[in-house]
Formats: sequence, C-alpha cells, structure tokens
Amino acid sequence: MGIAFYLVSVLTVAGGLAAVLLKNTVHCALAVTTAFAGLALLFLQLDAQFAGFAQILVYIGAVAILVVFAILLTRGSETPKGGVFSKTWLAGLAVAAAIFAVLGWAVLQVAGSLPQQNAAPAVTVNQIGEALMGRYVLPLEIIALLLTAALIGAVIVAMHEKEGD
Amino acid sequence: MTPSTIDPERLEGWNRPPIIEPDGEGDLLEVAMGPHHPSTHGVFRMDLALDGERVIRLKPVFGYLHRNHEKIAETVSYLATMPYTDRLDYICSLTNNWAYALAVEKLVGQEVPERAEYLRVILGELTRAQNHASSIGFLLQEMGASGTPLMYAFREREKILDLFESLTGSRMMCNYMRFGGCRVDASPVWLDAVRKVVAGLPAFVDEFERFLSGSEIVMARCQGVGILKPELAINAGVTGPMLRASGVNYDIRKVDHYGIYDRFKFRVPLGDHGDIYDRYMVRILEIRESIGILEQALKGIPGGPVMDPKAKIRNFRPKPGEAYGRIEAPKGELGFYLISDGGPNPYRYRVRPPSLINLTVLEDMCLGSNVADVVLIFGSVDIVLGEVDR
Amino acid sequence: MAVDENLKIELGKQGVFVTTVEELYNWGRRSSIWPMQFGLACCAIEMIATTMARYDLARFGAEVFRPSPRQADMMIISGTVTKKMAPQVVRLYNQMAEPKYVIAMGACAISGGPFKQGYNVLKGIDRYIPVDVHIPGCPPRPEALLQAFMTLQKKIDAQPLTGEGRPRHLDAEAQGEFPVPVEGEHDLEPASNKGVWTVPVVIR
Amino acid sequence: MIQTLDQIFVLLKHWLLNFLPAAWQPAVGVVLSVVCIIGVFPALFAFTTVLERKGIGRIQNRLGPNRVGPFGILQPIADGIKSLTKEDIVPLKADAAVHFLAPIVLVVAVFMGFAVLPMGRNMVLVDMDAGLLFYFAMGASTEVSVFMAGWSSRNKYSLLGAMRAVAQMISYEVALLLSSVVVVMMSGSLSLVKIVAAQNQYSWGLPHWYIFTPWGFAGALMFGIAATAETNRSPFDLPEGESELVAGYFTEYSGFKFALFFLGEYVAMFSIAGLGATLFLGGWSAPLAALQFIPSWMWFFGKLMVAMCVFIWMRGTLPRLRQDQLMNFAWKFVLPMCLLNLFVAGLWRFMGDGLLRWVICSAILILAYVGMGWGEMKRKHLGPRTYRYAE
Amino acid sequence: MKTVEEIKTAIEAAVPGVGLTIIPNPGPSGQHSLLLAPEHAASVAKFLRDDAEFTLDFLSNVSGVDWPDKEIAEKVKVTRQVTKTVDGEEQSVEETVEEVRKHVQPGFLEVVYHLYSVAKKHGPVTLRMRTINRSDQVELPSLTPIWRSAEFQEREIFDLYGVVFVGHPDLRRLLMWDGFKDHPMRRDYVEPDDYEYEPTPHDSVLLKAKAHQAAVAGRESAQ
Amino acid sequence: MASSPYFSLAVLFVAALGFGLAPLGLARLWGRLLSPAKPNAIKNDIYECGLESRGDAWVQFRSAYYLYAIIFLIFDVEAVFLLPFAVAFSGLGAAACGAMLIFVLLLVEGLAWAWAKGVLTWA
Amino acid sequence: MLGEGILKGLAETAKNFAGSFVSAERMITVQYPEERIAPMEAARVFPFLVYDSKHPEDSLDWEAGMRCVACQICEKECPPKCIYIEKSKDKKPDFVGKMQIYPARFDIDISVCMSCQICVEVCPFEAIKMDTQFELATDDRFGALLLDRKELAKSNEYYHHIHPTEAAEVDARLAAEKAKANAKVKAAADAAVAKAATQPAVPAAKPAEGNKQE
Repeated sequence: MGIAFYLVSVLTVAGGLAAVLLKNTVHCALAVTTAFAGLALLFLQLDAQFAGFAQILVYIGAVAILVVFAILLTRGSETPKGGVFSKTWLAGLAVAAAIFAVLGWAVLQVAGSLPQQNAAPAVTVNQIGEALMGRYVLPLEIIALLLTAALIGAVIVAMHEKEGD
Repeated sequence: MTPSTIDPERLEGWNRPPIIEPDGEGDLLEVAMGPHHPSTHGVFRMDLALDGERVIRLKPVFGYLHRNHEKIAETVSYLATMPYTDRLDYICSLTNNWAYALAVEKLVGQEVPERAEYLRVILGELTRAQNHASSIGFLLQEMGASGTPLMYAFREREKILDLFESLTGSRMMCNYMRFGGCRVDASPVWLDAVRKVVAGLPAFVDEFERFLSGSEIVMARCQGVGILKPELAINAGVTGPMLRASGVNYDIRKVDHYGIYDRFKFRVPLGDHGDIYDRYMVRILEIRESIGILEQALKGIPGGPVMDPKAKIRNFRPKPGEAYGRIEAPKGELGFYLISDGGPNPYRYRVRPPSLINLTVLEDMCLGSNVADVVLIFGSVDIVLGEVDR
Repeated sequence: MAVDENLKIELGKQGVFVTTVEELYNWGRRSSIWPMQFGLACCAIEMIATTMARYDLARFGAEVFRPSPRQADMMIISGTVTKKMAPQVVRLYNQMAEPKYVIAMGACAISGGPFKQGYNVLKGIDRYIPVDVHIPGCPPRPEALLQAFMTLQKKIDAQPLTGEGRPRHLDAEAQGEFPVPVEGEHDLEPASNKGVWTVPVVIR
Repeated sequence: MIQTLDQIFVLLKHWLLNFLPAAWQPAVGVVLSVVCIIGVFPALFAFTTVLERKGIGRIQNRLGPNRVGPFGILQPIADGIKSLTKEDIVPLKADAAVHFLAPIVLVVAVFMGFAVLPMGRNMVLVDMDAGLLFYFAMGASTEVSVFMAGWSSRNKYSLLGAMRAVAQMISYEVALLLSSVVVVMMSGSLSLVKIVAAQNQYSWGLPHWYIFTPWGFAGALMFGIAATAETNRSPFDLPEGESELVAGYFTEYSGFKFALFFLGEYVAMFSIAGLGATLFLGGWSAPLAALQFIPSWMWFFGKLMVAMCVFIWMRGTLPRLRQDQLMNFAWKFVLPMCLLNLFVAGLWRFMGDGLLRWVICSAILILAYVGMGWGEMKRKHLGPRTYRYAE
Repeated sequence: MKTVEEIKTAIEAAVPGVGLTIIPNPGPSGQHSLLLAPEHAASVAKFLRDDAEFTLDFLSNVSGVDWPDKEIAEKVKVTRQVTKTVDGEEQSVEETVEEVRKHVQPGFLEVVYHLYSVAKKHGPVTLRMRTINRSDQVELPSLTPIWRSAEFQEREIFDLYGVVFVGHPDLRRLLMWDGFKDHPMRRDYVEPDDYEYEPTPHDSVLLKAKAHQAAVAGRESAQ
Repeated sequence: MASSPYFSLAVLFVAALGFGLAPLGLARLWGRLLSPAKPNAIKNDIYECGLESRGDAWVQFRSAYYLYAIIFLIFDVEAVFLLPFAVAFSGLGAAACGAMLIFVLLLVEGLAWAWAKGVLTWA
Repeated sequence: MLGEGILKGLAETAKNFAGSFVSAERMITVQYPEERIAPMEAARVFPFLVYDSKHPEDSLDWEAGMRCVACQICEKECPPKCIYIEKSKDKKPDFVGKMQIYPARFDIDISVCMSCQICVEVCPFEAIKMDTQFELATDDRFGALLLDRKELAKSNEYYHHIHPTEAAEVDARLAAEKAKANAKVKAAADAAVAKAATQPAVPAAKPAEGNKQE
C-alpha cells in the first residue's frame, strides 16, 4: 500500500497544482485530467474497482473533453500575458483554506467515530446493482431527474446564446 | 425559366453571390484550400472563411497553372498550336483538337470529308465517355471512396486510351485533327477494336450504377447539395452537363448541328434539381447516350479520304478575318476565337474555357454549405486546371 | 558532438556492421517510398494512371499517397511549374521530412517544356530544388514513371551511409533549406537558388 | 492433444516459468503475457496493413504490394525502417510537449484495452469483475490523445480534424456503451471471461451466441456501426478525411510519431473487433459444436481477422459521410435504436421461452429500423430519381 | 437569326442616341460585329438580353485584343516652292515631291463579346468595345452586372491586357499574382530575362538568349 | 502483490509506454548518429497547402461542441448507472426493472426534448 | 430499406475482389517491367533521324546514310522549338547518291520535346520519325536529355522494326519518288541528247514538297 499510495498521491496533487499554476488553459485541462487519473487510481487502491473505472470513464472520457471544449469555446486559448494569479488571489486563498478546514474537520470527526478497520471488503458490481435497484432506487430516480434537468438546462443556455446573437 | 421573365427592376445584383452572415458565435476560421490540397484537381486555391464548418466566404484563386497558352499560340503557326490545344483540357485532348480545327475551318472556310467527320464524332464521343467516367470517379474519390470508383473508371478509360494510342500515337496528347480533316485514317482493325470497347461500355456503366447510384451515402452527400438555379446558370454562362443538370436544354450538338451530329439520334438528359446528384447522373446518362451515338457512327462510317485535298499543312496563311467556333466539349462549350491578319500565326487566339466559366458560380453554390460539401461541389463542376488557367 | 564523432569512427571500424545497417537502411528507404499527393498538370493524370489498376504503382509499395508533406518521402513534380506555383512547390519541398526525393516528371517540370517560352512558366524546377530523377516525355507514359521510380530505387541503393558520397540528408554540413522565391513585380526573385542550379555551358 | 493445442500458450508459459524460482513465477508470468500482447498485436498490425493494401488492391482490380519480400510480406518492415529513420519535425509554433505526448497516450490507451480481452480459453491477462467498464474507460482515453495531437500541432486542418474526431468519438461512444449493455443484461456480468463462458454453450450443435437473438443482432449491428465510427474507419473516417482536411489531426506528424498513430489506429481496431467478437460472437468459442477441436485462440483471432476484413471491405467500397450527417446519425438513429434495444432485451427476458418473443422482439426492432430509416430518407428528400430527356 | 444590320436597326430604335458601327469581317466565317460606344454599352447589353426577340441571355465569350500603336508610313505627294536654277537664273518653281511621312496612329485595346441565346437557340452576335488608347484611357464599362459570365473573363482581360472595367464588382488580377506589374498579353510586353540555358535556340529565342548572354557578360565585366 | 490484477495492468502500462517510447528514442539516436535533423524556418512552419500560414488555428470554437459534450456526459453517466443494473438484471423483479425504465425514460425525454428543439442538428 | 444501396455496393466490390482471382477482365495489372503492354505501332515518343545503311547491324555509316538535308523546316515548325540544326558547309552524297547539304549539328532537347510529331509531318524527306522508346529516366539532366546527331540516328531497319506498316509505305513512296526522279533525269538526258547541246542544262529534280500525309 505504502509506496503506491504516496506515488499516486503525488501524481494527483501534482496534477492539481499544475492545473492551477500552468498558464496555458489547455495545459491546465490536461493537468486536471492527470489529477482525475490519480483519483481513479486512489479509488482502485481502495478496492473500489467500479468507482475507479467509472471515474476514468466519466471524468477522463467525458468531463475532460467537456472542459477542453469549454476552453476552446472561449476566445483565444493563447497564453495570457500576466501572471497566473488574479488580483483577488487572497480572497480565493481564504475561501480555499476555509473549505479545506471544513472538509478536514469533517473527515477527522468521522474518522474518529468509525471503528478502525481495513479497507472495505470487495464489492461486486452485482451487489452494487442490487443495492441500486433496491435500497437506493429513489436516489437513482432523483439522479435521473437531475441529469435530465442538467440536459435541459444546458440546451436552454445554448439556445439562449443562439437567440441572443 | 429564361431571364427575360425576371423583373428587370430587380435585376441589379440578382446574379451576385448571396451574402451569408456568420451567426456571430465563434471565430471565423480563414482557411486556404490549395494550391496543394488533395482535392483541388491540381493547383487550385479557394480562400474560405468558415463559421464552424459553414462556408461564409469563398474566393477562388486561379493562375497556378497559367501557362500562357494564348500568348504562345500567337507566336507559333496555326498548325503548331494544335498540339498545345491537347494540353488545355488534358483529359479530353481530342475534343480540344476538334474545337480548334472547327474554328480554323470557319476562319478559312474549309470543308471536311465525310469519313473524317465520322472519325471526329467517334473520337469525340469516346472522349466524352472517358471524361465523364473519370470525372465521376474523381467526384467519388473526393467523397472519400478510397479510390475504388476512380479505379473502375480508369480501368475503362485505359481501354479507350489504348484506342487513342493505336490511332493517334499518344495516350493523352493526341494531336490528331487537322484543318480539313484528320491526320491519319483509321484501319478496319481499329474500328473493330472500337466496336469491342463500345460493346463493353454499357456493362461498365451498369456496374458503376449498381455500385454507387443507389448508395445511401452517395445520396445523402449529393442530393440537395450545391444547387444551381437555371436562371443563374444561364446568366453565368455555365455550359455542359452542369447546365443540363439544372434543367436547361442546351446542347451545342443539338443547337449548332456542327459536324454531322444532326444525323444521329440521341437525347439530352436533363436534371430537375441542379444539385450534385443531378450532375453525377446527367454525366452517367450522357455516357449512355454517347454509347448510342458511337454505335450509330460505327455502323454508318463511310469510306473515302480523311483529309480535304485542298488542305495545306505548311505555309498555312488564312486571309484576314476572324471567326468564333465552338463545340460541345465534355465539360461544356469549348470555343476558339481567332483573328487572322493574314500572317502564318494567329493575330489573336482566344480560348473560351468551359471549366473557368463554370467556376463562376462556385461561390454561389458553396456559400452557406459545409466545408465537406465545397469539395464535392467543386468536384461536381468537373474542371481541368489546364483549361481554367490556360 | 565529439561523442558522436567518436561513435561514428567506432562504427566505421566495424565495417561489417555498417554495411549491414546500410543495406537494411537503403532497403527500407527504397521499399517504402511514399509519394506526396501532389499533381500539377497533364502529367498528374498520367501519375494517377500509374497508381491505377493497369500499372499499379502499389506493387512497389508506393501507393501510400500522403496528402501531408510531413509524411511523404517523394515529391513527383508532375507537370508545369508556373512562377505563381513555384514558391508553393519549394515551400512544400522544404516542409517534407528528410530523406526526401524529387522526381521531375515530364518536359515541363524538367525545363518548362513546350511552355518554356511563357512568361509565367518556370524553366525547370531544378532551378530551386534538387531533382533526383528526370523523366522526359510530354507526358511520359505510366511505364516511364515506373521506370523512373526504379531508377530512383537504384540510386538509393547505391548511397553509402557514411563517408564521401553519402546523400545530402546524412550530411550535417549539406544544405537543408532551399529558400522560397518571392513573387516580384516582373519575375520571381531570385530567378534561381544558388548552389542548386549551376548553368551548364551549352549556350549558343 | 486437442486440449494441449488449445492451451499451448498457457502450457508454454508454465513450462518456461518452471525454470524460475517460485517467488518470481507470478510476476514473470505477468510479464510474459504482457510481452505477448505487446508483441502479437503490432505484428498483426503489420500483417493487416499488407492484407489491407492487397485486399483493396484486389477490390480495385490490381495486385497491391508484391515486390518487397515474397508477396510483399516485408512491406510493413520496410515501412517501419523508413519511418524510424525519417526526420522528426515539430513545428516551431506547436506545443512541443503535448505534441510529443499525444501518440504515446494513444498507444498506451489502446494497448491497455487488451488487458481484459480473453483471447482464448484461460488466455486473459486480467479477469476483472468490472472488465467491460475497464475496457470502455481505456477507450475513452483515446479521445484525449486525439485532441492533444490536433490541438498541439496548431494547424487549422489538425485542429478541425481533432475537433471532428472528438465530437464523433464521444457521440458513438454512447452507442457503443449502450449496445453492450444488452449483453451485460443477459450474461449478468461485466467480466468478459464470463460473457464468453455464457455464450460457449451449444444446443443442437449451434452456439448460444448473442448475435443469434433479435436484440443481440440489433446490438451487434449498432455496435459495429459505433465501432467503425469509434476507430475512424470508412465511411466514418472524417477526422482524417483527406479530401477535405489533408491528413486530419496528424497532419503535422512525421516519422515514427506518425507511424505510432497509424499503429494506434489499427491496434484500436483489433481491440474493438475483439470486444465485438467477445460480446456478440462468443469470443473464442467455436461456431459449431463439431468444430470445437480447433484451438480456442484460433477462433478468437479468426473472428478478429474476419472483422478486419469487413473493415477493409467497407473501406474499399464506401464513400464517407459528412460531419452533420454523421452526428445526426449517431444521435437520431443509432442512439434511439440502442435505447429501444435495451427495452427489447428487457422484454425478451420477461416474455419467457417460446416463438412469440422471437416474433415480437424482431418485429419491434425491424419496424423501428425500417421506419426510422425510411422516415429519415423521406424527411431529407433522399431517394432514387428519374430523369427526363430532351430530344 | 437576324443580320447585323437588322440588329443595328433594332438597337437604334430601342436605345436612342446609341453609337453603333458595323465592323465587317472579311473572312469566310462572315461573323460581322457591332462596335459599341462605351457609354451606351450597358443599356444596349440589357436590351439585347431582355428583348423578347433577341433574348441573348448567354454571354459565351469575352476576349481582349491588343491593337498596338501603329506607325504609319504614308507616301504623300507634296507640292512646294523650290528655287531652282533654270536657264541660268533662279526661279521659284512648283515641284511635286513624294515624301514619306510617319505618324503614329494610336492603338487601342478591344474587348469582344460573343453572345448567344439559350432560350431561342441562336447566335452568335458579336459586340466590340474599344478603349481610347493603350496607356491612360483604358476604361470600359463592365458587363458583369448584365451577364455574370463576364466576371472572370473581364478580370482576366484586366489582368492580361490592362483594360479597367468600370462597375466590375471585384476587379482583381485573375491569373498572375497580385504584385505583378505588367500586362503580359499585350503585344509589346517584354518577358523577364531568364534565358540562362537554351540548348536549342533559334528565331526569337536565339535573340533573347543572346541578349541574356550579353547582359550577363556586361554584368560580369562590370564587377 | 503479483497476483493482484492491478499489477498486471501496471506491467501492461509500463510495457505499452515502453513500446511507444522505445522507437522514438531509437529514431532520436539514429538522427543523432547518422541522419542529422536540419530544422529551418520554412520546414518548421505550419503546413497550409503550400502557402504561408496566416492567422492562428487556435480560434474560438462553436458551442455545438460543448452542447454535444454535455449530452454525452449525461448519457455516459446514465451508462455507468445502467451497468450495475444490467449486471443485476437477471435477478431483479419487474418492479426494479420498471424503476430502471423510468430512469431511462426520463433521460430519453430529455433527449427527445432536445431533439424537438433542434439542438441535435449539427450545423 | 436503409443500407440496401450500401449492401449492393459491397456486393459489387466483392464481385470484383473474387473476380480478380479468376478473370483477366478483373485483374488488369500488367506487371511492368517483367510484363509489358504490347507496343502500339502508332505510338510516338521522341523523334529520331532515319539513316539508310547497308550495314544496319554495325551502324557505322549512320552519318553517310542520314536522310536529313538540314532544310531546317522542322526546326522552324517545331512548336516548342526544341530542334537545333546547323547546316554543313560542304556537301556529301545522300542516300540517292546526290550531293546534298547535311546537318553538321542536329540536336533535339527531349527535355522540351512535346512528342507532337509535327516535325515528322512537315519533313519532306522522310528523314525524321518518331521513336517508341520511352524508358529515358535519368538523373543527369544536362548530359542525357540533349540528344545529338549520333544519338538520334537510327537505321531504317530499326524504323521498320518499330513502325512496320508506316515504314513500308514510306519506302514505297521513296522508291516511287526515286524512280520518278530517275525517269525525269533520264528523260532530261534523253531530251538533251536529242536536242543537241544548245539548251542549258536541266536543273536537278527538286524533291517533292508540299502537303503529304502518311
């Protein structure tokens, strides 16, 4: 576990940092993709095979493409002249620190309350499916609604743009 | 149908290409297609402005094969210009020969023996068949058919080129016709060979049609794309299969009755939509009509000389005057305008290239369509750069 | 580059090795000549005919016509190079990756041919870029192009990997850039590239 | 004997491993298998390029390469040597790092897909519970590499080609996923090994391949269309449509980087053909019970090559579609058909055994197919035409 | 099809004040032509296109012709007073002498249009227009607004002959590159000198090659 | 460790990486040793049909690409949910299948709506 | 049904694929250089100069037998002007035995020649004909593509070999002309004998000129 975990963590964090620090937006997008890959590897390390591969499929296969298209949608993917930090970087940093604090606090709280145990036992896809169709059927439908809403929203935004011109 | 029916008040600008406004979203992408581009039939360039994949502006750029044909013709003798006409539309050299010979014959008032006229018709129609075959082959090639239709077309073309070579000595640059006849006579063996090739042509056209005409992809790519309205086609001087695909019945073989075309029974296929598919089909149907003409000509070819005995090869000096002669070349109206000042060289020699003038409407047909369509529309015009730029 | 020099000397000592590599290299180069999809005029039709079923250039493994100069090995200059086109031809040649070969197909490409007296016709592409094989003819028959192709293969076969007489692309000192002429007010400038074109003495 | 032949590679591996200390054996075993995968498919790629060039040659009434080596067999080796020794050009304006990475990402992504493909009985690198998902996850990564190649070249044709390619690949990826879901529904597993095992049964000597069911046939058809589009093959080869976009997203690539794209494309074809065979054609199982004596890996590779031949055949025949037609086809025809197929597959299960379910399921699918196709042609005013003549 | 004379009458009836001249064609083809005055060209063209009788809707061919300045050597009989010594004394005598007088007849650029009718299937009708000279007054009205097919052909004539078509929507060079300065189809155009290698010269080529050699020799001796 | 499936995947990953990198390295070595690269301004310019490249290729693209990407993302997510359902399908009752049908139909409805609005028409 | 046309197309290519293994109609590749398409008699590539020779095999008397009399008509008529002729200062007996000017230089630049055959058509002496040799690719532009007199000279037998029908016609024509010329000379001589020596000498028979077709 040890070495692999640290390697993957370094990869993930480096990808994330690069995404923030690189100047060229497309490079940032590719760095984010690397971070996604690192996350997927972390899932795999936790024996969450399905989640890990789904992460690759959805995040590298779709979200990364979405990000890239979004970047190309903006005029000029040319490297900006100025520095990578905007003027409000201090505020940004504060927000990030706050969120990190909240998350860390939550994680520590939960970690303290859970009994110490090894990684969860391997879950088969079949079990996921059964759980999904049984216990979590309502969330599933809500997700469907959410996805449909997202679809409709995106279409409306796009159509609005078209009409607006 | 004829432009006279158009309200003269709105004539100003009606024949200009439409102005397509970009939808303001996204940058216009300025792309130069050519001069080295896989689908420009050689060295042609189109400067495109693309909005996404939609064509907003298209400016053709010519001259990459401007070989000064007209200037050279003014410095060499009438006869010596004949081999240069081969190189105008280098796919159909024989019809170029014919048009030039016809113009010079008009200039000097020369007669052509009957056998020579028959030979001219036979060679002209063979040329038309092979030109149309290879032109639709190239069109399909541009559609991305990885060469197979083109290969089939060239398989047939090779047979016809063999006929040309065995009669005239050269596959492509035949230099065969002379003022007042043809250079050499055709032997019965050659005529038999032509009969054999002509007998095989319908099978080729059938195969080609089975292969592609019904293909959904071909229909999806060709139908309704690159529409040319008949009014504009006439006004822009478009001729040949392109004009007829727009539904205008104008075939110089029927109109001028040059040569001996009034002796043959043939029909002129017309399209109703004026799109790429119609141009493709009109060419295929014209091959079929050409086969009919060839069969009749081969049946009726008389004996006799192939050259007017009064014709002169050397010291050919027409009297001062001018003449415009034209024929229905496979690509459209090919005309030669000659001014003679009595010297051994033409004073002015002008080629009316069908390819160049058919390209006038390229912009009108392409604007607003997809980039991929531009390539097809361009291919469906069927041009040869040697003739466009001369 | 000192290391490289030493290595080369070392390689030179192992003559057998170099010979084998040379043979393999030349064999690979000559068996896989991908032409650029590039036609200019009448000869281009004969070039297409050469790739078609009757003559089938593919038998030599050369039917992979690449539309991009980056992936092509050979440029068949098939037809008249006009002065308007010449800068583009030279630029395309420059944009090809080494090793690259040029076949001047037909009279026009060699010397301007029948159109050489024209004001817009370049009198031979070898004024600007080096040509490996010339095919006379107007247009040359497809077989003539095949024969020229085999001539080029023989030429490649004879090229040594190192030492004197090695081809241009193996020589770091040799010319790698062929300036693109500029369209001037009356003519292309310059009229020829120095070092590529030397006027022979047959002037009358 | 038949058993031995069937398992010859497995046995060979074990025989070799026996020479090693026990502690090394698992690791070296994995390495051996990997080396086989990395070795076999490029070799198959080389063979296929010759096959393609000769096959298309035959379609076009000519011979194709036949001079380099006996029957032109050595042609790809010459091509390889040539590519290897060719100058590598990176345009100055291009993004050099991304330009360099793109072909590597592609090659890695396509090779990873082979990890879960069973190439014969007991011949799979990893039998994972989520094998199919893993395969699709890897397939999705190729899109990124195509985009990287096109964008980094900073060439208009490359970028247009890359954008086309990505748009096309994401559109057909949905179809690819959904058309495979029916197989998962019936076999109850994402593991490709189990999917093959589920099909490796025979009644009256005929196999239980999924293609021999209405939903399986429709799924296979949709899968085939989507796979062709996914690998940018004719008639969906727009991204490299040379009549418009010169060479598409790899216009600026030369030397071996270009060769890697070429290789990546073909290996992706193998991999997707292998997946298709696994999902619908019973993977390595024999088409007739009587033919089971032929080794399983031969069946797998045989099916692979048949699929490649179909790819080649289509390439030699079909012109290509236009971008908008391609996208519309994906979203308005293939995707609805796939969704309908999901429904039909559900219906199939709940209708029990019998002829009725055959009739009903087939009828639904055929009606939908014909109706949608006809409607689309009508709407676009496409169809054969008649012509008039003037005397 | 009507004769040129009939066409002329019809046009003159329809377009008042039009300047028309018949240019006869002495050759056997008998294609006589009509010379238009540039200022009325557009209205004549429009009439020919739209008139129900002619319907010349198809402009087939547009050609440029260059007629260079001609130096005309005329033999003129001149009568003048000459002082002569006749019979020993000087007398003023009228004498008629033949004298060669040279004068330059200004050339012009000519544009020839060949018209046909698609609707009526007749033709050709040949129209001509001439510029005033070859140097500065080279403007002619463009017929592109009437017949689109003139668009590229007029551009070509502009490129190669230097006729400026007023009213052309997009008058740029068609065949030569934009920076090119000359009009190469004119008869007095001088080609650029690139006759380095002429293994088989004769006639005009020989002269040019020799001129090139002389120029090269001159340049070399200058260095 | 070697028996873990991830070990095999890692080996395959490394091998594939090596397969990509090795020939590139070899080509580089060949170039260094024998066939020196000769870069120059013309060669390293961007190819554009033989002309000098004008304008930048990195321009603003159309929103259609983005829209398709979003629809794709949604259907990708749908597929991710469909897969576990499909695996469990043979053991599920009609009610569960009905639930999934509703799930799919909801998305189909979105698709149909987008179709009707003409968004799926690629321009 | 959607896809029907595509399937038909696939069937057509399949037919061609299968046919390529069995039918010569469907496999039309001629494997140059081992196989060649049968050369056409009318084929023309570049011009050559015909010489008459008693020893066609050793080609020693090419200079003496050359039919060309350096009249320079072909040089004038050549459209791309790729022929260069220098007349000789002296005269040599031609193939008829008459004293004639011969070409001191006769160059054809085949890197310019457009194979138009006009030189052949205008030649009054049947001296220049078209060759069928096309395998001339070379890497030596200046050396190999400018053919001089010696390289251009090919024997009449070679001409017969490549264009048998045409050469036979030419020979017959030349023989007829020769007979005519001989008859004329003879008649003139007879007349001269008959009319006594008061008349001026009859000018030598002019070679036939004017329009001739093959």
